[in-house]
Amino acid sequence: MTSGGGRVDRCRRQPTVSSALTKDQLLTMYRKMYLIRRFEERAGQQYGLGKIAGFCHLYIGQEAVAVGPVEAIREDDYMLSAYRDHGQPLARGSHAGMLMAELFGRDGGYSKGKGGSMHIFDIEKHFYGGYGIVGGQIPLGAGMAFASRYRNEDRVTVCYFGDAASNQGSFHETLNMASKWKLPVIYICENNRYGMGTAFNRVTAVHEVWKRAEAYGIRGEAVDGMDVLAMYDAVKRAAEECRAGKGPVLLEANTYRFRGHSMADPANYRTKQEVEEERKNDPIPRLQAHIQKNFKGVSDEVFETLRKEVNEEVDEAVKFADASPEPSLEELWRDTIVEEGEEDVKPRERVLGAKVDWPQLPGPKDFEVTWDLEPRDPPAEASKS
Amino acid sequence: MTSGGGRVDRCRRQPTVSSALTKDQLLTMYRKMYLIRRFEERAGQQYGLGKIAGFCHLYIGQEAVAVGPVEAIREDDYMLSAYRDHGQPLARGSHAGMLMAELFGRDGGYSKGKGGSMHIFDIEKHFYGGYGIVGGQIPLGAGMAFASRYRNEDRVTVCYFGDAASNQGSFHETLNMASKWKLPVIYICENNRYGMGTAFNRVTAVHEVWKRAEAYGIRGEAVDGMDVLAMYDAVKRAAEECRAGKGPVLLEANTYRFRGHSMADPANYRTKQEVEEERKNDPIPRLQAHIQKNFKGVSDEVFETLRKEVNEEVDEAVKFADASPEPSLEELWRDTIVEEGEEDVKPRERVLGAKVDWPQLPGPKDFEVTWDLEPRDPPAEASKS
Amino acid sequence: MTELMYREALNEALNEEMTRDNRVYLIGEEVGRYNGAFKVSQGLLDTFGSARIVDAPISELGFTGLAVGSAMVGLRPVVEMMTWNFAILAMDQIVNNAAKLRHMSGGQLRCPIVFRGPGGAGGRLSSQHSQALEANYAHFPGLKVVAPATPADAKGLLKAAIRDENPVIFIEGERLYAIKGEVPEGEHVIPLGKADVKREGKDVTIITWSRMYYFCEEAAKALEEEGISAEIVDLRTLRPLDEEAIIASVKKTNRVVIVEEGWPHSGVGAQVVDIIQSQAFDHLDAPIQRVHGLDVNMSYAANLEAATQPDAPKIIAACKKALYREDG
Amino acid sequence: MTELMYREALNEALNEEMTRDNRVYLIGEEVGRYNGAFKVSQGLLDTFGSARIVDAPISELGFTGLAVGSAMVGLRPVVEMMTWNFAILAMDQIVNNAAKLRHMSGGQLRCPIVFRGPGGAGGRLSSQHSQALEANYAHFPGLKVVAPATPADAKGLLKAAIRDENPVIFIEGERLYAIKGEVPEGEHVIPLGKADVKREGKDVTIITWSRMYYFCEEAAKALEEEGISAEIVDLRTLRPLDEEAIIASVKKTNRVVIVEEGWPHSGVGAQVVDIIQSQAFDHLDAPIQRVHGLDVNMSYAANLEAATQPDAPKIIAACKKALYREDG
Ligand SMILES: Cc1ncc(C[n+]2csc(CCOP(=O)(O)OP(=O)(O)O)c2C)c(N)n1
Ligand SMILES: Cc1ncc(C[n+]2csc(CCOP(=O)(O)OP(=O)(O)O)c2C)c(N)n1
Ligand SMILES: [Mg+2]
Ligand SMILES: [Mg+2]
Repeated sequence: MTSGGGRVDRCRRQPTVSSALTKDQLLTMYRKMYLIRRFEERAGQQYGLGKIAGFCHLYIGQEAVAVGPVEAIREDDYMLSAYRDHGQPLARGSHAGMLMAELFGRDGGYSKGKGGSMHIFDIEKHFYGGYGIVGGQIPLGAGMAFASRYRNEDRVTVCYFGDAASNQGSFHETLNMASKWKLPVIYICENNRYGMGTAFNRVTAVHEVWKRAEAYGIRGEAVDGMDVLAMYDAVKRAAEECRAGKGPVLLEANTYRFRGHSMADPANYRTKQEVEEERKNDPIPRLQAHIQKNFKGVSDEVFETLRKEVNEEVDEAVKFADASPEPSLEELWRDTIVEEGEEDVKPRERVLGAKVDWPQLPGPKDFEVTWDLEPRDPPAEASKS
Repeated sequence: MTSGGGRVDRCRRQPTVSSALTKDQLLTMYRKMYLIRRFEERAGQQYGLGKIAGFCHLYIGQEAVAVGPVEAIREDDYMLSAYRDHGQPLARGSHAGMLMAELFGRDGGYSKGKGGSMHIFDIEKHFYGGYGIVGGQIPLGAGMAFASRYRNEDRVTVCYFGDAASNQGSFHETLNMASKWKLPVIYICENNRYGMGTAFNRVTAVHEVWKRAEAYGIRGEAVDGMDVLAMYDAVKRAAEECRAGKGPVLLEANTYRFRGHSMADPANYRTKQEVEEERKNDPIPRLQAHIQKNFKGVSDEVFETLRKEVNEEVDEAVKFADASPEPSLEELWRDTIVEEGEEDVKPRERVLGAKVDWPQLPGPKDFEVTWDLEPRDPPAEASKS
Repeated sequence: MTELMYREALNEALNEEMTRDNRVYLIGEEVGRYNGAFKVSQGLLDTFGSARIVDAPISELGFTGLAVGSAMVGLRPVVEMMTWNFAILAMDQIVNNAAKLRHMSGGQLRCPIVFRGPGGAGGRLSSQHSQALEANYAHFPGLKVVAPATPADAKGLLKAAIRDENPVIFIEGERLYAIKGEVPEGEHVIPLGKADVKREGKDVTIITWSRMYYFCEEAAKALEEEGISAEIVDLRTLRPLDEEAIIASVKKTNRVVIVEEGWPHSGVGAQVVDIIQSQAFDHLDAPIQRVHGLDVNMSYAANLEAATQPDAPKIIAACKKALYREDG
Repeated sequence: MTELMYREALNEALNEEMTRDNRVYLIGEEVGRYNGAFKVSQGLLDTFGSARIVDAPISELGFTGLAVGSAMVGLRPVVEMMTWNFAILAMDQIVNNAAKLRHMSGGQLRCPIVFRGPGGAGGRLSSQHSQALEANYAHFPGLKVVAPATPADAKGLLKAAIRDENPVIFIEGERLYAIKGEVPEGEHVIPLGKADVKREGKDVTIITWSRMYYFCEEAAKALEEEGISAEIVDLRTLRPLDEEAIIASVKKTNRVVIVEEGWPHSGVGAQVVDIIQSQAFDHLDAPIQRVHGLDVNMSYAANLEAATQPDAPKIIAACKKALYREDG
C-alpha cells in the first residue's frame, strides 16, 4: 500500500502478510473504519446537542490503528485502551446502539450509563475498557497477559496507550516486568503527537517511543498508523511472536487525531496547515484507493453502498440511544461492591434479551499451573551479569 | 590503577584526570574510605549492643562510590542518597560523633535523633538526605538541579540510588525531564547487584543500568565502583558536562556490599564464594597498593598511622554518641510544621556551639530568572519529530 | 472591590506572588502554552517565561518530586495538579517527602510548596474523575489543607499558601472556576487555619467548605422562609481545623449539620463531629447530622450523578432532623 | 486448637487457599526465594513454584496494576505490600482501578484481589516507615478493609478475603508477626464485616483493632483491679464497619473509648464516633474519648517514638475520663 507520506520514514519496513488479504476482508476493514468515522462524527454532533456530556474523546483519524490490529488477532484475544475508546469496540463488533447509549448515559449502555464515553467495556467481545487515568491500563494489560500465560492459554493481549502516557512511570515498570516474564502482550502506542494541548516532542527527550523498547530488551517497531495494512502486518507478526513465547512487543503507531483532544478542546495549539497536511493521510480513502488499485472492478458505488449502510446503522444507533431510558435509581446501590452470590452482568442479554456466549473463566481446578516463571539457578548464577 | 577484576569489562575506559592527583590528595581519599569502613564496622557493633535499632544499612564495600565523587565535585555541590547514607556525609566531612549520635537516636544527632540511620541530613555540608522510600530521592535530585539552573548557579547535584531503585517509575519520569530540561544532575546508580535479597538481574530485563540512559537521550557510563579513581574520573567528567549545560549524566557504579542488606539480613541469598570473590576487589587496599606503586617511599607505617588516627576518631564518635542525651519530649511537637518566624536548625551550632556558615538561600529578589527552559518555536515546529 | 471569577482570582494571586518573589514558579500539565486545563494560569507564560511557568510531561510522581526537591533548596514551587484524581500517582512525594522533610532533617530543611488543583465532581465524568479527596491529605501531619469556596477566599488563601513555610494542599472547586464574586482590591491575604462565618444564624449551624457552601446558602435561604435561622461556617482550611470557630457556633445554636462532597467513611466531616462531641458535648441538643456524597462510586448518568451528590433539599432535610422537625 | 504465630497463621491461610484454588497466586517483593520480608510466605515457593509465588521488582505501581489486570480475567491474586508505607506508590491502581472496575463496567467485571502487608509502626523506623494508613483506604467505596489482631483472626479473615469477590485491603500488624495464639484446626473462615467482642464488660466500651487490641487488654485488666469493667470490641473489619456490634455495646455501657494507632484527623476512629453519636446519641453518658497516635511525624528516638504511640496508661486515663473519674 502506497504511503501517504507523513512519517513513514520513521517506520522500519517489513515483509507484508496483508498482501494475502482477500477483497472481502479488505472491504470489511473499510467498513469498520468508516463505521468508526461515522459513529464518532455523530457522537460529536450529539455532544453538540447536549445528549452527551463530560469528556468525549473522538477517534477520528486514528481508525486504522484500531481496525488493523483487530483484524490481525483472534476474536478471543484480549484488548484494552485508554479513554479514547470507541474505535476498538466498534472494530470488534460491539453493538453501536448500546455504545451510543453508554455515551448518552442511558440504561441501554454497556455499563448501564455508569461509565460513559471514557469507560467502554464489552467483555463479550473481549474488550476490557476504557480507562481515564493516563497510563493506568498499561499494567492491567500485562496482568491480563500474565493470566493467559498462567493458564497456558495461547491468547495475546493488545494494550493501547497514548504517546504522552509513555512518560508515566507505569510504562517503565510494566515493560520491564512484561519483558522479564515474556508476557504475551502487544503494546500499541498511538502516537498522535499530542497529549491534550502539548506536543509529545515538547516534553519528551527521545521522540520515538519504539526506541524505548531497547531499554527493556524487547522488540520495538514504528508503524504507519494511517495505513491499516501496515497496522495489520505489524500486529500479525507481533501476535505470532507473542504466541511463540517471544513477546512482549512495543509498536508505535504514528497517527493523528483530526479533531481536538476532546469535544471541549478547540485545538489552537496546532496550525491549520499541519492538520490539512495530515488529513491527506486519511486512512479511509487510502484503503479505498488500495482496494480499487488491486481489485479491478470494485466501483465507487460499492463504497457508496457500504457507506450508506453504515450511515443507516449509525442513525439506528442514535435512535436506539435516544429511546433508551435513564438507569433506575436503584442502580446507585449496585456495582460498587459485588454482593454475595451476585452474577456478572451480560449487557446484550440484559438490554436486548440476546443469547450471549459469555467468556467462561476457568475454575479453581480447571487448569494446572505448569509455567515456571523463573527457573531455579544456583544463587551464584543469579548474580552473574 | 589496575583493575581488581570483577566487572571492569563492563566499563567503557576513558582518559583519566585522576593521574594528576597528588599523594596528599590520594591519602585523603584513603583516609575517608577507611573512616567510612571503620565507622560502619563500629555502627554494626553498636547495633549488636542494642544502641542502634530499626533499620541500619551499612556501606562497607561501597566506600569508593562515595569518596571518588565527593573529591571530584565542589564543596557547595548538592548531594543526596537513599537510606544507605552514612558514607557520603562522612566523605563530605560531617561530624562522626553527631552522625553516630543520630544512629543512636540522641539529641546530639544531626536530626536530634528524629531521623535515625536512614535519614541523615547535613545541610551545612550540602548533604540533603537520607530517604527511605526506594526511588523517592530521584525526582528530588532533579529538583535541586532545577533550582540551581533556575538561579543561574553553576552547581551540580549528585544523586545516588540503588540498582533496584532503577525499576521504579520515578526513575523513568525523572530522567526524561532531567534530559529534556538539561538539568545539571549526575545520577549515580550504586549497582551492588542486590535489592535486599533479590539479585537485580533476577527481576530486570536489561542488566546494565547505564544502557537505560539512551532511552532518555543522555550519556550513560559504567564505572568500576570498587576503584575510587575511576569514580573520581567519571564524576569529574560528568560534573564538567553538567556545568557546561550538557547534563544530565547517568553513571552506573558496579560495586558490592560486603555485608547484608541491613543489620537484620543474614544474606543467605548469595554464596560465600561470591562474597570472597568480591572482597578481592576491596577498594581500600586497592588504593593503598596504587599509592605505594606510584609514590615511592610511602611506607606501610603511613597507612597504619592513618588507620590508627581514624580508629581513635571513631572511638571518640561512639563516646560522643554515648554521652549524648535523649531528645527532650518537647521535641515531639517540633519540626512537623514550621511555625511562624521559626528559624532553621543548624546542627553543629545547636549541638557543639560551633560557628557555622550556613548555606544562604537567595531571597525573593536576589536573582533574576534568565533561563528559557523551552525557547518559543512556531507550533508547527513543535510537532516535527 | 472588583468582581472576579474564581479562576481569575487564583490567576491574580499567582501573578502577584510571582511578581513579588522570583522564587515562586508554577509547574504542571498544560499550565503554559495551553494556559491551564481550567485556564487558571491564563497569560502567565507570556509574563514570566518558560522557566517559571513550566509545561510538564504526564509524569505526576516525577514533576511533583522535582518541585519538592527545588523547594528543599529555596524555591517556592506551585504544583498544578490537573485534578486531584491524578495526584494520587504523586501522593508518595507529597506525604512521604514534602510532609516529612522538616522532621527527618531535624529542622534543617523546610519545604514551602503549594500543590493546587481542582477537586470534587466536575460534572458527568464518572468514577475516576469525580473524587473529593481532601480527607486523604487532611489525615497527614506535616501538611496544611485548604479548600476555598469564593473568589475572594481563593485569592487570599492562595497568596497565604504560597507564603507559608510548609507544604500546602490547595483544593479548588472544579465547578467553581467560573463563579463570580467580589474580591478586595490590593494586598489581600487570608491567614490559613481560620474559618469564616459566612452567614449568621441562631437555630442551627451548618459547617461546610468549597462548593458545598453554595448549596448550604440555598438551603439557609429556604429555611429562613420557614422561620429557621441557619448559621453557615465555611471552614476554608481543613488542616489545621479552626476548632474555636466551630465550637463557638455550636455553643450558639446547639444543633449541627456538616456538609461535605466526599464519602462519609473517615471523611473530614467525621473529624468535625469528633471535635464537637468531645469539646461541646453538653451543648448538643440533637445528634449531629452529616450530609455527604453517597458511599458509592460516581456514575456518569445524569440522574445517578445528581442523586449521588449533596444538594439543598438534602441539607434542608438534615437541618430539620437536627431541629427535630422532620415533618416541618 | 493449635498455637501459631500470627505469621504462621497467615502462611497457613495462604497455603490452604492456594492448594484449594489454582487461581490464587502471591506476588510481591521478596515473597519467593527470600520467603518474605516478614517470612509470611515461608516455604511457599517450594510448594507452589515461581509462577504462583512471584518475586517482583521494586515497582509497586506496576506489579499492583499487573495483579489487578490478572484479577479482571479470572485469577485471584494476593499482592504482598512489603509495608503499606510503600503501597502509597500503588494507590492509584488500588483506588482508581481495582475499586472501580465493577462499577465502570456496569457489573460486567469483578476484581477479586487481596492487597496485604504490614501496617503501623515497626519499631524505631522513623517517619516514612511507621504509618498506620487504614483510614486512607477505608475512605473508598469499592474496597473492603480488614485489620486482624490475633493469629486466629488473621487466618480466618485472610481466607475470607481471598474468597471474597471484591478488592480487599488486608492490613497486618508489623509488630504482631511473632505473637502467638490459639488457632482452630481445619477449615476456619471468618466472615468479613463482623466485629468481635473480645472482652465482655459493662462500664465502658473500648473499640479498637489490630495491635492496639493488646494495649486495650492490658488496660482492661488494670481497670478491673480498680473495679471498672471494660468491654473490648475488636472491629477486625474497618470497611464495612459492623455498626450493629458497635451500637449494641454502646447501649450496654453508655461510655466509649476508641483506640487507634494512626493519626486523629479523619481517622477511622472519627467515623466510629460519628456512627455512635448519630445512632446512639441518647445512650451516651459522656463524650466519646479517642486515644490515637499523636498528630505529628514519627521519630526514630526511643523516647519520642514511645510517647507518640497509644499505650495502656493512655487508654486507662481515657476510660476514666469517659467515666468521669479523672482522679480515680
Ligand atoms: C494521570 C493523569 N494525568 C492527567 C490526565 C488528564 N489527561 C487526560 S488525557 C491527557 C493526554 C493524554 O495524551 P496521550 O496519552 O497522548 O493520549 P491521547 O489523548 O493523545 O489519545 C491528559 C493529560 C489524566 N486523565 N490522568
Ligand atoms: C518503595 C519501597 N519499596 C520497598 C522498600 C523496601 N526496601 C528497602 S531497601 C530495598 C532494596 C533496594 O535495593 P537497591 O535500590 O538496590 O539499594 P541497596 O539497598 O542495594 O543500596 C527495599 C525493597 C522501600 N523502602 N521502598
Ligand atoms: Mg497523544
Ligand atoms: Mg542494590
